[in-house]
Amino acid sequence: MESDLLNVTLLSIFVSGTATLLASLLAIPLGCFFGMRKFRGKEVIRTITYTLYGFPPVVAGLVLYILLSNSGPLGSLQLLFTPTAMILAQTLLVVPIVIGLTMSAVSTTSKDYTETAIILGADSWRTARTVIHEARVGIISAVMIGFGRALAEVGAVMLVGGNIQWHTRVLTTAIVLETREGNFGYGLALGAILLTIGMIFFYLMKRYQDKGMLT
Amino acid sequence: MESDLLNVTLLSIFVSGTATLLASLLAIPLGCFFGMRKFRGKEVIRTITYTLYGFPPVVAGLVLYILLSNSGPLGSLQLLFTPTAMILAQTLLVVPIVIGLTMSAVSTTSKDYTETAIILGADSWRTARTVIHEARVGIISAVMIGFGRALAEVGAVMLVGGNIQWHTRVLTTAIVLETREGNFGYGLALGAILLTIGMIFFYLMKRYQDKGMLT
Amino acid sequence: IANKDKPVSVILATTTSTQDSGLLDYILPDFNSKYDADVKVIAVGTGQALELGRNGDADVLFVHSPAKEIDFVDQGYGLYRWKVMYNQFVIVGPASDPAGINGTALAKDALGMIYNTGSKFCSRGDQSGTHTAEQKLWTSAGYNYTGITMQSNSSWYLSLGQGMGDTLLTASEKQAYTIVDEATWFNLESGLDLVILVKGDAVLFNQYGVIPVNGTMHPAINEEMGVNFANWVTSPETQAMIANYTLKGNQVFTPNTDRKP
Amino acid sequence: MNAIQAKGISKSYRERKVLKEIDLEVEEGDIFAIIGPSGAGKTTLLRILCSLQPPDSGTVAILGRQISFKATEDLQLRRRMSFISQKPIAFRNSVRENVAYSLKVRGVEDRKEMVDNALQHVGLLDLADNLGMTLSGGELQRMAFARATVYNPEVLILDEFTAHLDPYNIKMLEDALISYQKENGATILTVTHNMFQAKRIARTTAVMLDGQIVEQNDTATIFNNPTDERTGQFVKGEMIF
Amino acid sequence: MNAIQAKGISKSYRERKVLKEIDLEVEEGDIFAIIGPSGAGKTTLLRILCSLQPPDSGTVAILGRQISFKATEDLQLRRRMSFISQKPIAFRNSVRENVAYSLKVRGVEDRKEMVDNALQHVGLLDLADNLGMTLSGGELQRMAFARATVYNPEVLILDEFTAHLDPYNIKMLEDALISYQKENGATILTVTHNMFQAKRIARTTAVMLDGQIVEQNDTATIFNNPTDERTGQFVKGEMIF
Ligand SMILES: Nc1ncnc2c1ncn2[C@@H]1O[C@H](COP(=O)(O)OP(=O)(O)OP(=O)(O)O)[C@@H](O)[C@H]1O
Ligand SMILES: Nc1ncnc2c1ncn2[C@@H]1O[C@H](COP(=O)(O)OP(=O)(O)OP(=O)(O)O)[C@@H](O)[C@H]1O
Ligand SMILES: [Mg+2]
Ligand SMILES: [Mg+2]
Repeated sequence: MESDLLNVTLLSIFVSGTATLLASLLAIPLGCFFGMRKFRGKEVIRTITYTLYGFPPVVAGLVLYILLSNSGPLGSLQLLFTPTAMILAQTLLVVPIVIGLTMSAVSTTSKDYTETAIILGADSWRTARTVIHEARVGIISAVMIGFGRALAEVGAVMLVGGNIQWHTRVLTTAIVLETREGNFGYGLALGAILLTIGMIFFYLMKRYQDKGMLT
Repeated sequence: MESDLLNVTLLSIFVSGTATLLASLLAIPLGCFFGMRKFRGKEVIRTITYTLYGFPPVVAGLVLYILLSNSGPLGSLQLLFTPTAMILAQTLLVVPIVIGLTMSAVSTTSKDYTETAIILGADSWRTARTVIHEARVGIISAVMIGFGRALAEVGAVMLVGGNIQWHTRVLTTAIVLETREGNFGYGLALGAILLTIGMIFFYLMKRYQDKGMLT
Repeated sequence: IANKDKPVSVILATTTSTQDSGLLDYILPDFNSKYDADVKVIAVGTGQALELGRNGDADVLFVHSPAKEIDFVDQGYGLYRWKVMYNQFVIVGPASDPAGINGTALAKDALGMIYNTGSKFCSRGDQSGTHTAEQKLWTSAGYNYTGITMQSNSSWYLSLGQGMGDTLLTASEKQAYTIVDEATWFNLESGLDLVILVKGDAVLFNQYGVIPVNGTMHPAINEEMGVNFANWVTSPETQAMIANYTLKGNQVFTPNTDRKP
Repeated sequence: MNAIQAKGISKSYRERKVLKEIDLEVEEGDIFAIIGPSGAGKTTLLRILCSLQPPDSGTVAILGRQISFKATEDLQLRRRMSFISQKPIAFRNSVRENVAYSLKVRGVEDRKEMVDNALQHVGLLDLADNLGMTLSGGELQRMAFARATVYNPEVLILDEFTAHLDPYNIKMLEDALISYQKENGATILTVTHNMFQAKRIARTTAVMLDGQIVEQNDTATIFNNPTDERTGQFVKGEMIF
Repeated sequence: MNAIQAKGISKSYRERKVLKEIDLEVEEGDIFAIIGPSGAGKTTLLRILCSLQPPDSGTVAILGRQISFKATEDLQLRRRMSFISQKPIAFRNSVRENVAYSLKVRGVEDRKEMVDNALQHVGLLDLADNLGMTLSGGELQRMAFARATVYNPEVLILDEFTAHLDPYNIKMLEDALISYQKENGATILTVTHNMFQAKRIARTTAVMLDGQIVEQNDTATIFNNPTDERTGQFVKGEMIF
């Protein structure tokens, strides 16, 4: 049982961590781009992003299940009921959150920073880095919220992961299982582990948030 | 079945809407307070808030279940398996999100606004209103994200609501039910309704966000 | 883990009751070692399990909804369906027993008394094996089941759309009657404020079946292992293991395979 | 009675003493200028006098009442004074609403006329419906002046209130300030780096160097017969102007 | 060749024409001042010349090359010029890193000495390790000057670059500007509301009123013999200074 618990905990961290990382790599640049530029269709993108905040994990899971199922278009990849599928599902859920929050962090960061960077000769890339630097408190919050969402999420990973012991069981699906079996106490204990992971992650990110890192 | 669907949809809107409203009434003032003041323990509050982003709905539901159960301390209130319990559960989940995001919206809103309000003779209450006004884009985003989270949430309402047909069944719990029955298509259709609600809500909030409303 | 060839992975789609009762944890190690396999258990609703089979995402099904299982095989998705075991449904309710069903021999009579007294009743309401059995009982007692569920203002009949454990908890909180399989009952009994009131009626038997998924439906299906599983679970040795499995001192499942030797 | 009375004000950032035991007394009804080079600590001192930040040590009394440096407790006192920051900012509202803010906050109902009047005085009536954030640097300073004076504060504290203005507009604001003082008998404390301005408007002038007030006297005396050697050096800088 | 050549620049906000068909030519190596009252459109014009915002119509060529008003395309050109905004801002970094930024962006490796040198010239070496955001108003302007000149731009555009400074520091920056121009042969375009400053440093002066350049000439001529009536009126404002 103990090695099982360790396994489940590590898989939770791995899946949600990887999903948050992937989502951040994709969403932070996009969010900066959307936040910094004015272009037609920007409002549409904002609308979609915000709407997707309310994307129910179960539905995300269903969509992904249909895609990854052996009778679905991506069935040949054989990803269903693997951690990879779970990572994909959580990435899907975290991306809009990180895009949206990065967008608002960047667009409320005073335009003056962008202009100063441009005037001092920064190219687009460096300008973006500078704006990210100035908006970093907001962006890091975005990543934290994204990780929280990934870690707490259960509907999608249950569907595409299958909650298979030793393979795809994570803390949240284990909590569901324990609750179903009436082991409320054990369920709560797993919940406490989950919150502890969140807290450690938060603590690390906060240290990062407080010190400067790029320019 | 149609009247059933209408029932489920309206209950979803009612439960998540009320929860978001309650959470906002509680969390926006708190978030402003925490964001505007410097005090000891502020970092602790931030840590807790961020950690609670990753509070799994199942655990929230479980905690509330244990409290509201007939054998729990609040059993005499007879709230278990009622929409009220579901509203409570979602409020619990939305409050930290709205507090946290309001805090960061307010604390990244330039301190200059606070100081200008104070200098011009605003009392604490008016100063807060002014800062909220200036930070409204961020605060409204917080409310939108909170509503999205409430609407998409399933673990907690399933536990404390019980997914009772005609009484406590909402869109997300209906989706889970359909999925378990293998009715994937119907589940997706319900998901689409859910997203549409989110989109309409977002649209209304955005209009509010774009125009000034308080000072 | 020893550094031998990777065991063959087999996906078993089953209902939550087999997993939650602990039966699978008890019997599966034997299969894994005999066939050098790694059975991955996906515990879901019966409907979802059958759908996983249809989509070619599971190699073998182990569920308890006989009519739907037979359809599944008739439509060509499954090779065949063998009975594996059964357990009993029982009607449980509050010790105060407001409908006075305690000791009633026939389940349909008990339902009639519940209906007539307007006592609270919790239904799984999720088209699961248990729910299907319940619907049949209402019909056999002479009621129009759809009529019952479509009363939106009904406050006695509660259709939950939840798993067995959750339904039991709800019934306990609401002091309502419900129908439950013995496995789940033995597992959760101690935390509940309910007692068994009706048992032993033959219509309350809960039949589990095994279906290897038809490999021609989809290339990814491991038909051979599915067949192995069906053979193994219906073999005399495994049947004996099932009979030996107890939960808190009670035998839970009774093996009764119809496989022709 | 002194309208502003500060005693032993000190403030350090890290190791550096930015204000060193400053004593300051401004008589009621005076127009008092503080001049001094960039970084002397002028803005820091004004912010402390306005209760925007607490000093490390020292006390401040405005209109005879000690301030607590807690925003809520000083409310009544704050409502009798005003401050124009070196970098004024506009709320995300129209110019008119920005100026009306201080009246609204005090529950004044008939604001329209007072606001228009104040905007007229600083030549901004034409732009009253523009967003405050779109104002040019000089326009913003003029708006800040209107916003700070519209509610007739008894003590008015100004930090380089004409830095972004041209001669024509400087004259307009200086005239407005002087007549405001006359009409209301208000006390004015202004920081300026423009020594001609101090000469034109101030009755008393103090010279601040490196966190200390090194000399204080009638404006004429300061400029013509500085007694402190460092003042003399600094006032010489005037020549290049 | 003209270092700055603008033709027919117009810009409106809503109905209001803020810039009306402005033509401007600044010779290479000139120190050119634009003076004019608050709200005349000076800042708007400079921002357009720097490609920070596009005009409604008109063209701008810097150092003989047309600018596109798209940040990415104008990169090479932008790297040869610099701009000090009317409200400079500091990145959330030390003063030293703020000044080093423009060098870093250009891939210059040995920055330390150049940065320290630039800070020395504006009297900020002592504060090099402070956070840029904690600088006083005048210190920030000096930092902005150091940051804008450290990479030796060929065209330097300044918007009221000494507004928050005292005579001593004004002289320091003006001297630094003049010697910078001499050493680098750079072209300087400066907006100032301080007509004495235009007199002191500019070879050519243009007067801008209400979105138009009404007169442009040798600085001496502008101040002594204004030909345009409105210029005369505005230049009279000098008297109150
Ligand atoms: N938060 C801070 N941390 C460190 N140093 C600070 C901080 N705030 C102000 N200072 C320093 O304190 C000194 C005084 O600042 P202050 O703004 O009072 O100057 P000032 O006299 O108003 O100058 P100016 O005329 O340039 O506006 C400056 O050197 C400034 O760099
Ligand atoms: N976004 C905008 N919307 C509306 N009006 C604007 C906007 N930006 C600038 N203006 C107006 O355009 C006019 C010119 O502004 P600009 O900043 O160019 O003036 P300026 O000559 O630099 O004045 P100052 O000396 O006060 O800095 C001002 O009256 C200003 O209010
Ligand atoms: Mg200052
Ligand atoms: Mg300007």
